[in-house]
Amino acid sequence: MVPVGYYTTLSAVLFTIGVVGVLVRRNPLVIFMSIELMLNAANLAFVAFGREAGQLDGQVIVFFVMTVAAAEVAVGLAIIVAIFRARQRINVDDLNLMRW
Amino acid sequence: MEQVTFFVTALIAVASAIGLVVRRNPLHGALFLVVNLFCVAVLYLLLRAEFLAAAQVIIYAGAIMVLFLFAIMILIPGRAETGRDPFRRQRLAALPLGAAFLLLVGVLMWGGPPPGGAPPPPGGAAAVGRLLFTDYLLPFEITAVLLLAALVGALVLARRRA
Amino acid sequence: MELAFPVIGWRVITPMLLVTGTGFACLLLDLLPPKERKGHVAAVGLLGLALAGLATGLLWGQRETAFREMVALDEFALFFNLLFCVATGLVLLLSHGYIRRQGIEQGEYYILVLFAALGMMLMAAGTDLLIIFLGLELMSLSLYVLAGFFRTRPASNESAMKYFLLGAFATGFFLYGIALIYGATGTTSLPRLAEALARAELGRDPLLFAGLGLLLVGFGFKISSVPFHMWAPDVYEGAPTAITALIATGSKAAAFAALLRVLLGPMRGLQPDWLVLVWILAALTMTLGNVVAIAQSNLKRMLAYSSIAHVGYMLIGVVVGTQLGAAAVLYYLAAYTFMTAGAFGVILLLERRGAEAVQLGDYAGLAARHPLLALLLALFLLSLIGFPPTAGFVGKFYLFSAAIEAGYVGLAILAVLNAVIASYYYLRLIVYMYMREPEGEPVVAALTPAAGLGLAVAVWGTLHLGLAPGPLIGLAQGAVGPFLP
Amino acid sequence: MVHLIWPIPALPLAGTLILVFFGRRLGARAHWVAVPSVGLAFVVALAAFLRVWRDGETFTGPLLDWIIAGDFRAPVTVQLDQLSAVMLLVVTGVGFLIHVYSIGYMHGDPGYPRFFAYLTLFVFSMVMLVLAGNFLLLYVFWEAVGLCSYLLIGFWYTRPAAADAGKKAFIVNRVGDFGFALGVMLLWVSLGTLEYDEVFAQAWALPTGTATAIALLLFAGACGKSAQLPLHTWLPDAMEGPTPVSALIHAATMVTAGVYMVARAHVLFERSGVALEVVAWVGILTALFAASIGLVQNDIKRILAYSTISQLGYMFAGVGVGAYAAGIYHLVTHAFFKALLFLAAGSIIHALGGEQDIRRMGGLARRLPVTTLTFLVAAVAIAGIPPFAGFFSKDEILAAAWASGHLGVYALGLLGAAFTAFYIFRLVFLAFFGPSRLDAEAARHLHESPPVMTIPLGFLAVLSAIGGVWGLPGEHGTPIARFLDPVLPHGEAALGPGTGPLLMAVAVATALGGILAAWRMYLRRPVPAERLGVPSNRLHVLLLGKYYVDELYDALFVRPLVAVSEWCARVFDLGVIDGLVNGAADLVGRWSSVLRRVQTGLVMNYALSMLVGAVILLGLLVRWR
Repeated sequence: MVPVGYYTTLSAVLFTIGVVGVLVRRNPLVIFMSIELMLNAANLAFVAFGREAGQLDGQVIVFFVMTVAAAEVAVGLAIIVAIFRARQRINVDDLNLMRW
Repeated sequence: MEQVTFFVTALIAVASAIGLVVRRNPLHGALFLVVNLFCVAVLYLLLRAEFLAAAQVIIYAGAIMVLFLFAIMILIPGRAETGRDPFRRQRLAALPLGAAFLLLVGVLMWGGPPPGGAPPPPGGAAAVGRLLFTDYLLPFEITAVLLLAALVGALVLARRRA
Repeated sequence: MELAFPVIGWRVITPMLLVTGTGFACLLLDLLPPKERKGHVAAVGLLGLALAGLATGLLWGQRETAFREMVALDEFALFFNLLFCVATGLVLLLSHGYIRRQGIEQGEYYILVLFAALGMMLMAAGTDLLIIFLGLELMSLSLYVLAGFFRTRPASNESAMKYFLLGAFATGFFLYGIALIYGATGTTSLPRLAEALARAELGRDPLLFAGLGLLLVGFGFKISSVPFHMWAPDVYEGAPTAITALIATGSKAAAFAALLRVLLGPMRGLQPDWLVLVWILAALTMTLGNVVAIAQSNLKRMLAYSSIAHVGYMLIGVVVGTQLGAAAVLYYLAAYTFMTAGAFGVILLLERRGAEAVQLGDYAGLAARHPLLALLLALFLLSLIGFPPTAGFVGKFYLFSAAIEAGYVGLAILAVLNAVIASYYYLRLIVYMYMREPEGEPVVAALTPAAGLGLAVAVWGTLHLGLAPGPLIGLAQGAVGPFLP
Repeated sequence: MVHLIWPIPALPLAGTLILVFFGRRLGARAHWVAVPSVGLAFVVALAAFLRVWRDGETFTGPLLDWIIAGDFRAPVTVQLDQLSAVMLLVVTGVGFLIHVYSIGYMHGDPGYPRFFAYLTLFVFSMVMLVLAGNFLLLYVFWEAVGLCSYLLIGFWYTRPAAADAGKKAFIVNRVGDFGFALGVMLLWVSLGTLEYDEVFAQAWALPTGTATAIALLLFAGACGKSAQLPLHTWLPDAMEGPTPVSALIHAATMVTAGVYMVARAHVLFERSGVALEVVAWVGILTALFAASIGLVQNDIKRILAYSTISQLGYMFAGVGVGAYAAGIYHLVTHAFFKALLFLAAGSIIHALGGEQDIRRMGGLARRLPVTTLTFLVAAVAIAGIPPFAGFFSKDEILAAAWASGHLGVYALGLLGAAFTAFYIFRLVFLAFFGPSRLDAEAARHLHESPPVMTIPLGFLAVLSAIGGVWGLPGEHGTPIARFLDPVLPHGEAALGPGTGPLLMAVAVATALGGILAAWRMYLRRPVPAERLGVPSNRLHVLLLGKYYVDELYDALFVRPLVAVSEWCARVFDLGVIDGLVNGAADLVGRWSSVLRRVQTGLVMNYALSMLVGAVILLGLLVRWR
C-alpha cells in the first residue's frame, strides 16, 4: 500500500511546479495551462484525502472542480482569443513578436 | 506492484509537469500537460476512484485539452516564445520562492499513514452519482448555472460582430 | 436503486432562485427583437433584483439551513443579499446609458451582471467551502468577461486578461487551501469544521494552518488586499466603468462575507494564529493603498488604490473579531457600496472628445459646467474621506471605535493617520472641480433618467447612512449574530 | 426653552439651502436671504441669552437621535448654558455685522450668492458647534466649520495662492483633527459615553494617565483649529480669503473654537493637571512667537493674522492657568476688536483697490476718517490701554497667571503685550499717519467706504470701547466671571491686596512703552519708503521668514511623503501609469511597446507578489504553531 502522504506530497510538488510555471512563462496559454496543472494537483489532493478518510466526498468535489475548470477554460480561451484579435488590428507582426 | 506503479506514474507526472514549464513551444507544453493528466488518471485508479479516472480522461484530456490545442493552433502557429527575456532575473526569483512554498506545504504532507484505517469508498459511477443527486444537489445545480454563464461569456467575447 | 431524493429547502434559496430565474428570463428575452436596444432586458433584471430584495426582506429574522447545511438562511446572508441587490441594481441603472453610448449594448451584459450577483449571494449564504468556491467562480467568471466587454479596446482586453490569469491563479491557491482543510478535518462544511476544530488535537493540525493560509491568499486576492492587490488598478482602469463599480463594491463585499463566515465561524478558535496575519495585511493594505493613490492622475486608478485602502480599514474589523468589529465591517461595506458606486456613477457619465473623462485634468472646473454632477461627486468623495455627516464618517467612526474598544489602539491610530493622508488625494479632485478654471475641450455629461435614478439612490444611501445610521447598524449587529452572539 | 434654541441653527441653515438652490436666480440679491437669516438668528440668540442671564435657566436635551447602535448611542444633544449663550451671541452678533459689511465688500463679485451660501453655512455649523451637547456632535461640526473655512479661503480660486491656502488649511487641520478624533474615541472607550454632563460627572474617576492622554489629544485638535504652535502655519495663508471671511472665521469665531472646547472640557484638563500646564505654556509661547513675527510683517492682513494667533495664545494661556472665564472674556473682546481690525483693514484694501502692503500706505487718516477712527479704537483696545475692552481681558489673564504662580507665563505674556502694542501701532503709524506713500493710481482711487460697510465698523468700535464693563473687577470677580460661574468655576487664587492695581499699572506701562517705541521708530522721524521692511540684522531675517516653520514642514513631511508615493508608484506599477495613461492618446505608436512591457513584466510581477504573500502567510502560520 502506498501511504496517502505520498499522493499528497506528489500533489504538492505538482502544484508548486504549476505555480512556478505561472511565474516563469510569458505565453498566456502556457500560463493558463500551468494554472490547470495547479487545479489538477488540488484534485489529486482531494481524492487522496478522501481515500484517507474513507469518504466519497473528496471525489465528488473533484467532479465539481473539473466542471469549474472546464468553464474557466472556455472563458479564458475566449478572452485570450479576443485579445489576440483586437491586437491583430493594430499590428499583425505584434502577434508573434508579442512575448509574455 | 502498486508501489511500483505509483512511483513510475509519479515520476512521469512530475517530469511532464516540468516539461510543460520549461518547453518554449506551447504546443509541446500542451502535450506534456496531456501526459500529466493521464498520469493523474492512473493515480485516481490506484486510489480506487474509477469514475473520476474516466472523467479525468474524458473531460480533461479529451475536452479541455482539445480546446487548448485548438487555441494554440489558431493563435500561435508553430511559433515559440522568442527573444530576450527582459525580466529574466525577476523570473528566476520564482524558483527559490517556489522551493520555499513547496517546503512549507509539502513537508506537512510527507509520510502519513497508509490508507488502512478506513475502508476504501466505493468509487463507482453509481455511488458518485447518488451523492451528486442527493447531498450535492445544490452544488450540482450551481455548476449548471456556472456552465451557462461561461457559455454566455465565451460567446460574447468570441463573437465576430464588433 | 433507491434514490433518497433530498428535501429541497426552497425557502432558503428563494432570493438566489429569483435572481437565477431572472437571468434565464433575460436570456430568453435577449433572443427576441429588438436587436439593437436592450433596455428592456435591464428592466427585467432590475425587477428580478427588486423581487429578490423584497424576498430577502420578507425572510428577515428567520434562521434555517438547507441542502445538508450547505447554505444558510440567516440574517448574515440576508444582509448581504440585500447589499448585493442594491449594488447590482445600481450598476444596472448606471450601465444602461453608459454601454449604449460606448456601443457595447448587448443583452449578455445584463445577464452576466445577474449571474455575478448570484455568485455573490452564494458566497455570502454558503456554509460549505464548496459552495463558497462555486459562488466565487460563478462571480469571477462573469466578471472576467464583463471586464473585457470593450472587445475592441486594448485596455479592456488587457484588463480582462490580467483579471482572468491572476484570478485563476488565486483560485488555484484557494482550492488547494480547501483541499488541505478537507485533508485535515475530513469535511468542507463550515458547521462540521467547527465541530472538528473543537476537538483539541485536530485544531493544531499543521495541514489546517497551511490550508487556512492558502484560503487567505484566495480571499486576499478577491478583496484586493496587499500583496494580492496588484491586479486591481489595471483591471479597474481597463474595465467598463460600471463594471469597475461592481468589482469594487459587490465582489469585494461577497469576498468579505465569505471571509467573515470562515474566519469568525469555524476558525474562531484559531484567532490567536491568524490574528497577526490579518493585522499585517490590514496595516499594509491601507497604507500602501493610500500612499500610492496620491501619485495617480487617472481617476479610475486613483479610486482603485482608494478601494485598496478601504479594504485595509475593513480588515481592521476582521482583526477585532468582536461583534462590534464584524458589524462595523458590514456597515462599512454598505456605506462603501453607496459612495463608491456613486463616484464611479458620476465618472461614467462624463465624456470628453468622445472618450471617457478619467483624467484629473478633465475635472478642472467641472463645478462651473456641471454643478450638479460636481456636487454629487464632491459628496461621494467627502464620504470616502470620512467627512461627517456622510456614511463614510459613521463607518470609519464605528470601525475605529471597535478597534480601540478591543484594544487595537495601534491599528486604529494607523488607520486614522491613513485617513488623514487619504483626504489629500480626494481633496485634490474636489479642488480641481471647484477651484480650477476649465481648460481644453468641454466635458459633456450624458445624464439619462436611469443613471439619474441610480445616482439619486447612491446619494440617498450616502446621506441617509450618515444622518440616520442607527437602523442599519442594528441590522448589521443582528446579521453577525449567527456566529457572534 | 427648546423653541428658543432650534431656530438659532435652523435660520442660517434655511438661508444656506435657499441660497444653494436659488442662488443663481437671486444673484446680486442674495443678501436679502443671508442677512435676515443671520440677523433673526441673532435676535433669537439674544432672547435665549436673556433667559439664561435673567432666570439662570439652562437646557440640555436631545434635538433628535442620530446614531443608536446597541450600547452606543449618540443623539443630537444640544446644551444651552451660560457659556454657550455667550458664544452664541458672539457668533450670531459678529456674524450678522459681518454679513452686513459683506454686502458692500463683496458687491459685484461674480460669486456673490455662493459667498453668502458658504457664509451662512458657516454660521449654522458654528452655532451647532457651540450648542453641541456631546463630543461626537462637537467633532462633527468641528469638521464642518473647517470645511466652510476651507471653502471660503479658496473662494477666489482663480488665484492659485487662494486654492493652495485652502488646501493647506484643510490638511493642517486634519492633522489636529486626527488627534481630536482619537481623543473622542478614547473618551468613549474609557467612559462609555460622550455626553458632556455624563463625561464631566465621571471624569474624576478617570486614571490620571488616561485623562492626560484624552486631554492632550483633544488639545491637538484645538491647536489645529486655533492655529497654535506647531500647527499655526495655515492661518496666515488663510488671509487669501475675502476679508470678511478673515474677520468672521479666522479672527472672531472659528479659530476660537479651540479655546471654547478647552474651557468646555476643563474638567478633563483639570483631572490631568499636566494637560492644563501644557495648554498654558503652548498658549503663551505661541502668543510671544506670533507677536514677534508680527513685528516685521508688511502685509496688513498678515500682521493681523499673526496678531490673531498671538491673541489666541493669550486665551489658551488664560484657560491654561485655570482662569477659564478670563480666557472666554478675552475671546469675546477679541472677537469685537479683531473683527473690527479686519473689517477696517478690508475697508482700506477696498479703498486702495486691493493694496495690502503697509509700506505703500501712509497718511490715510485724512481721506478715510471713519475707518481710521474705528481702527484706532481697536488698536488701542488690543494694545491694552484702559478703559478699552482688551485691557481688562488681557489684564485678567496676566493677573490670573501671576496669582496662580505661573510667573514665567506672566513674564512672557507681558513681553508679548509690549510686542503687541508695538506691532499694532507700527501698523497704525505707517498706514494712517505720516507722509503718503501711495502710488498715483491708488491715490486717485482712494475713497471712504459706503455706509453699509462703515456702520458695522461703528458698532464694533462701540463694543470694543465699552466691552470692558464686563471685566471691571468687582467684589466677587468680574461680572462675566460671575455670570459664567455655573459652568466655569473661578476658584483662582486671589491676588494679595494692592497687587491687582500694581499689575495693571505695569501692564499699562508696558503697552505705552510699546506704542512709544513704535512712535519713535516710525512716526517721529519717518523712515524712507525704500528702507521700510528691509531686514537690518539676522533676527529680522528670521522673523521675516516666520522662523521658517513652513519650510521645515515641507522638508520634513511633505517632500518625503510625495517621494515615497512616487517611489511606490514606480516600483509597483512599473511604467503602467504613463503607459496606460498616455496610451489612450497615441494608441498605435505606444501600444506595442506598452503592451509588451505590461505583458512581459506585469502579470508575472503581480503573480510573484502573490506568491511572496502566500509564502509569508504560510511561514507566519507555521512559525506561530
